[in-house]
Amino acid sequence: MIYDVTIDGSSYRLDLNLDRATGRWRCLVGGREVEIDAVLAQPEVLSILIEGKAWQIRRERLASGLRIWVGDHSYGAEVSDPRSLRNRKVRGDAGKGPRHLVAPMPGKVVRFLVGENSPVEAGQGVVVVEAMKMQNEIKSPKKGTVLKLSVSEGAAVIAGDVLAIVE
Amino acid sequence: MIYDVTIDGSSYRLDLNLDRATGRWRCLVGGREVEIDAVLAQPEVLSILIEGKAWQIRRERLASGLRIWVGDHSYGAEVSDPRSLRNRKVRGDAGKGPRHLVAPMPGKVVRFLVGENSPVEAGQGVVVVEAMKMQNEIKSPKKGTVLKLSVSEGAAVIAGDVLAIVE
Amino acid sequence: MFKKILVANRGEIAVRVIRACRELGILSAAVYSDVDRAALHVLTADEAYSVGAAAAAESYLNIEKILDVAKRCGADAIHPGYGFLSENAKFAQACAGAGIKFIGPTAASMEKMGSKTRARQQMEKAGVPFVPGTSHGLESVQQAREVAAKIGYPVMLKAAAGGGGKGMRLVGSEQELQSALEAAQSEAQRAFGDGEVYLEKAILNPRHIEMQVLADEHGNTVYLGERECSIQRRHQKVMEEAPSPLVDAGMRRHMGEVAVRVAKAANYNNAGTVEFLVEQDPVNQEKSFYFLEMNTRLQVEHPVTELVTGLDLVNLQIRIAAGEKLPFTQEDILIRGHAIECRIYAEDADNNFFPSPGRIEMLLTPAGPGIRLDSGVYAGWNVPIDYDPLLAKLIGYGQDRQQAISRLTRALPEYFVAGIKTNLGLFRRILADGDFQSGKIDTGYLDRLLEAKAGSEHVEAEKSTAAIAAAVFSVLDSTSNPAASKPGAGPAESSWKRTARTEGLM
Amino acid sequence: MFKKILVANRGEIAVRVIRACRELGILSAAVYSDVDRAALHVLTADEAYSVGAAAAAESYLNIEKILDVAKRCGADAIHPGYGFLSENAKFAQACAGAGIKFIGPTAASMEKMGSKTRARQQMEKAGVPFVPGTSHGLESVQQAREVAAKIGYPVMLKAAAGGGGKGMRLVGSEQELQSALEAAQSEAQRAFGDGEVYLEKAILNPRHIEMQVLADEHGNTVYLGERECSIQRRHQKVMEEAPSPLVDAGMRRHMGEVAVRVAKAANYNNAGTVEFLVEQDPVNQEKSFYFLEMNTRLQVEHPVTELVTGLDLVNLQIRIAAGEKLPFTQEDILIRGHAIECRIYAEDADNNFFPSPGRIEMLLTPAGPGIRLDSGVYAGWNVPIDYDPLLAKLIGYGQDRQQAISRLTRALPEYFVAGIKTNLGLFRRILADGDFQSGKIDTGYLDRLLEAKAGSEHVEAEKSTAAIAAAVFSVLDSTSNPAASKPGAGPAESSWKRTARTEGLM
Repeated sequence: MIYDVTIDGSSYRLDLNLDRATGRWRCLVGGREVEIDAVLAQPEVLSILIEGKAWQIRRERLASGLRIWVGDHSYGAEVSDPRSLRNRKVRGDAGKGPRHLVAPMPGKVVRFLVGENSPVEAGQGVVVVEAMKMQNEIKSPKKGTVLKLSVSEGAAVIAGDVLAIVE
Repeated sequence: MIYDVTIDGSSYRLDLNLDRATGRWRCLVGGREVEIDAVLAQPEVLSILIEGKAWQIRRERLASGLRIWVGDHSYGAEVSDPRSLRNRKVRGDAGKGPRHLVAPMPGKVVRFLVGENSPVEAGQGVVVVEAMKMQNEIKSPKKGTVLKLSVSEGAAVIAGDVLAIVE
Repeated sequence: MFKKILVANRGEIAVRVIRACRELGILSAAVYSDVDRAALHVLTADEAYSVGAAAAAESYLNIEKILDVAKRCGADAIHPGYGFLSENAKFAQACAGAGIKFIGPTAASMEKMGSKTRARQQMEKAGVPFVPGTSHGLESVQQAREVAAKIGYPVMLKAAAGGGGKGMRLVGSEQELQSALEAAQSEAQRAFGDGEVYLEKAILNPRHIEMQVLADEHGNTVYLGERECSIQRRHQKVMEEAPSPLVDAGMRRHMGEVAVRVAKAANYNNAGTVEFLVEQDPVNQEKSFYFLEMNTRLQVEHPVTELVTGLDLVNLQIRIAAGEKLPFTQEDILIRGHAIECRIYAEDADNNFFPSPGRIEMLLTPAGPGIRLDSGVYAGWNVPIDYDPLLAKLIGYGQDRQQAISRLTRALPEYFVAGIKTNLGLFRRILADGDFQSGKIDTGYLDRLLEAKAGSEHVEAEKSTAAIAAAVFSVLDSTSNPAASKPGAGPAESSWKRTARTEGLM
Repeated sequence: MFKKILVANRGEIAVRVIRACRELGILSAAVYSDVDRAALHVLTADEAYSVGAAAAAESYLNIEKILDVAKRCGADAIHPGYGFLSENAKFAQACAGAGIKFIGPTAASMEKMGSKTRARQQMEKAGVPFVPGTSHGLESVQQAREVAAKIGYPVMLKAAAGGGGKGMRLVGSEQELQSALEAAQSEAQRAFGDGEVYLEKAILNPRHIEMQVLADEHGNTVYLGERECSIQRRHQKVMEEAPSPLVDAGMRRHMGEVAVRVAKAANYNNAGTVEFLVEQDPVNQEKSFYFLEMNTRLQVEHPVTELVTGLDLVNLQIRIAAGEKLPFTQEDILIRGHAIECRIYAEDADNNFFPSPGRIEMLLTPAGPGIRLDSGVYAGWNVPIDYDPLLAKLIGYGQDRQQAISRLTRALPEYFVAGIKTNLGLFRRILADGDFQSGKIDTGYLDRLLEAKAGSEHVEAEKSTAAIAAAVFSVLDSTSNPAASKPGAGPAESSWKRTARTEGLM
């Protein structure tokens, strides 16, 4: 079975098969055979031996996608099976077009630092959201103009709510 | 909803209702109203407040039945809803009739300490099972005669296997 | 001894206090707000009572409600933890009025130390060194100009009632002084309802070192050694250690004696901390320390002192409040080994340290030699947005500083929190940093480290391993009976796997 | 320093050694048998290699296979842990032959101490007190009778190669001597392949107290204080503490000096333990101690010594084996506080202590001040039937013995193991026992405690609480969306709930 895996932007093509009778794995990475053995220790915790090296791998599922933890390092991962019909998401090219400023966590909108139709620099604070006793400045991702403030001051927001649009 | 609960031999009749809209409980124990509040903290861990007292209760499911843990004490529990059609198990009256000696854990039968048709005292060792580097004597639950040795020396057994029958 | 202590706090410190009560055979009563019904401190206490809505002002800061619960449940003492009501003199007064022992100093001592200018006046009398400047609120721009000219720029304007960097301004020259003073005064007025601002010499990137003191109600006061707290971000401590790499035995004794003098000047009893700014002359390496303020409560970072002294500060707080004498004298206190604390926050260290509340989907915790974990959370707990983001404190102890560092470095990869972001990765970076390892830290250290580009720690071997693992997980997901007959194999299928399949992710 | 250490063991001690390696920056290689593929030590190590079938003789005791792995993976040292090959002189010899450093004493020292009679001969020469009796194997019943008559009954027959109570007989009078001697000899022959039996005065219910020593390869030997190990069942230690409630500073120094003499007599290096029997005269309270044997390896109970000395024994073992000098002298070693260890076994304390292997369905672990947990298991792990039943060690540290006891008493209810039985409940009973609390313990203590009827600890309030809880669980089970919108609510439905419903349990 072929898997195309992307780890923090690097692509790997794997041919991976498990013989369920013996528990043996067969693994080719980019066509090269790699000796592996793997068992699930806990539901999201894998013990994997790769040519003698022992790794304890943990998988985290977030709304934003999979993260694979190797010790205390984590990597964004995408796994796709080429036979699958599902198309991979095409990433928008950052920097062009209107951009949405979204709340990175639930909280309360304390105040806006710029008004509608004002010019902003890349990295300039646009809105302050309070959560966990901290005031957090949400900054503009680009130089441009604030097209719209989408919520009002004092409003409670949840993660992902659009706060403003910068063009 | 009425529940009949047995805890280590003591019986309790409870009338228990959860208002799912408000999360409020109503609880009568033996007809007396008891103020409780309960939430599940983890799948088998309950936080329950009973008239101010806070309890962290854990439930363990074993082949032999439910155990309810209150701190580091545990209690055997049976819960039945009287409307249920299922009959409760009738407990055999201990001490009478032939009794099965069963392996309390998986292991290897090392040797028998008495032969078939030999007399045994209550508490006398009948068979030795080795597990986890320890030799464990399985004792006769009653005075009587060994009717049958059900396995042979050297055999591997699993928990619950009948080792011998004492009449 | 007390029969029942109400713990007027939440999170890890409430759990810490409840454990201390249990070890003393004292019943503990927790309080909880609406979003904290299933919090760990509620699960751990002997009793638990609701005190209202999520907003702290309506629950954990509500003096009336908390005292009402204390009276109803028959508590004979209240432990305030840190934060919330712990430094509120009115609360201490109200407890006394209700005949309930407040575990901490008297309201009078708290008031003496509550205003920075009043504290400076006390220290002036007691002959304690503090940063040169005024000990009274500034009355005019003119007065500010005169003082600043005398002590020399840069100077710092500070709110008397201050804390957390509010009402604080660094002034580099006389031109900036007037507008800075006006801004500081109005910010202080808004934040604390008190516009009093004073001026002191600015010490740039000093070390922040504090001295733990303990005083019983019979006139005995001792110091338990210092803590180095220079690793801060936005005036918030991130990592603390004991002893300080800078402080030798002579300096420790000197600072300790000054701290005891400070405590005595305030008629202090129970546990308290005297904070100092320390600067080291870059040329002759001479060290000077200045009184900064006194914290009239238990500190977040008290465990590092506990590990190097072998004492239990919360236990001692309770015994002191019950009228016991200190069970030791200054000579009995011995610092052995080294301890470092990491404050584990629910925040996204890779994204502006934004807070990261939410449900903890999975939790693996470190253990073993030299590792202590004081945690306030568990797997399945939903970290609320309403309170500060401290999840737990991971403390490493070793025979010396190097061993404490290597034990934490060993323990960090054992620690795993899924579902929300934490700052765990930040500690790996600090512990591996050369300046940190050689003890070259000051209050500007962490900002400098964060500005520096993080080295790419993502080695190729780990990335290809992650790729293989991601695919292996997929293979096992698609097996109805994963790794069947394998030892340690997980349960059949988790609910999110079903969901994932439905959503076409597999 | 070594680059890679092979850890020739499993379970908690393998994890302990792997952690020590990581803290020293040394790579660790684990070995595992077929049933241990998913064991915690495999999950923790840097590398892992299969060594064969479950039976220890085919894997963990197989010298050839283990040396083969060590050579293949390029390990330059082997740590044997305790048990398995740790006291096997042939293995130590084979390591030396292969050019791989064995972390422990030399084969020659092990052999000197491996036979109890040979050890007694050494001790005789070194002037070390040991229990009166023979230092050579008994040659005839006649000889046994003469010696026994001289030292007085009761006497103890012991196998020279003995351990674990095998080949051991208590003889109360001359009439019993001949048959006991014959039985002991044949049992020793069967168990150890060596029928040599010697005779010594029987000390009934003595205390078992041992002294930790450390010796480097440069002639420096120190003692690190004693451990009290009198709480035993079937000659197996259950609970240990440091220091011993019986031993004062003078006795500690005396025993320590004797232990150092023992170690020097055996040209000992690395960590070792000298075991003593201690008896106290019931009339004049005078204490006598006798050399019993020397354990030429790390002990299970080493953490209690680590906690009271602040040292890391495994770290020091590795550094000594690498040729380093001891980084301290006897005068630097300081005992502070008190530590008690509970050995958590997979056994059914309510049912004859039968072993209880199987899958751990859920695991909650204790933490917080003064608590150390050295564990070899995790939730989901299937404890195999093939090895000893030690799951973990829970160690409590306190300022004094009373605080260590109260911290363990506090921690035990935080510890929860579902799916298999453990002896956790036994420790609650011991810690609450008056004799234990006042330090009145000897090797007969635990049997006496277990014979006494356990008080009914099941109070009525707990039973009715359990009843309500059981019903609440049932209500929540029957909800497709349990406690919806409640904070901290668990996931929708676990697989066993589905199963339970199918089976009509709800």
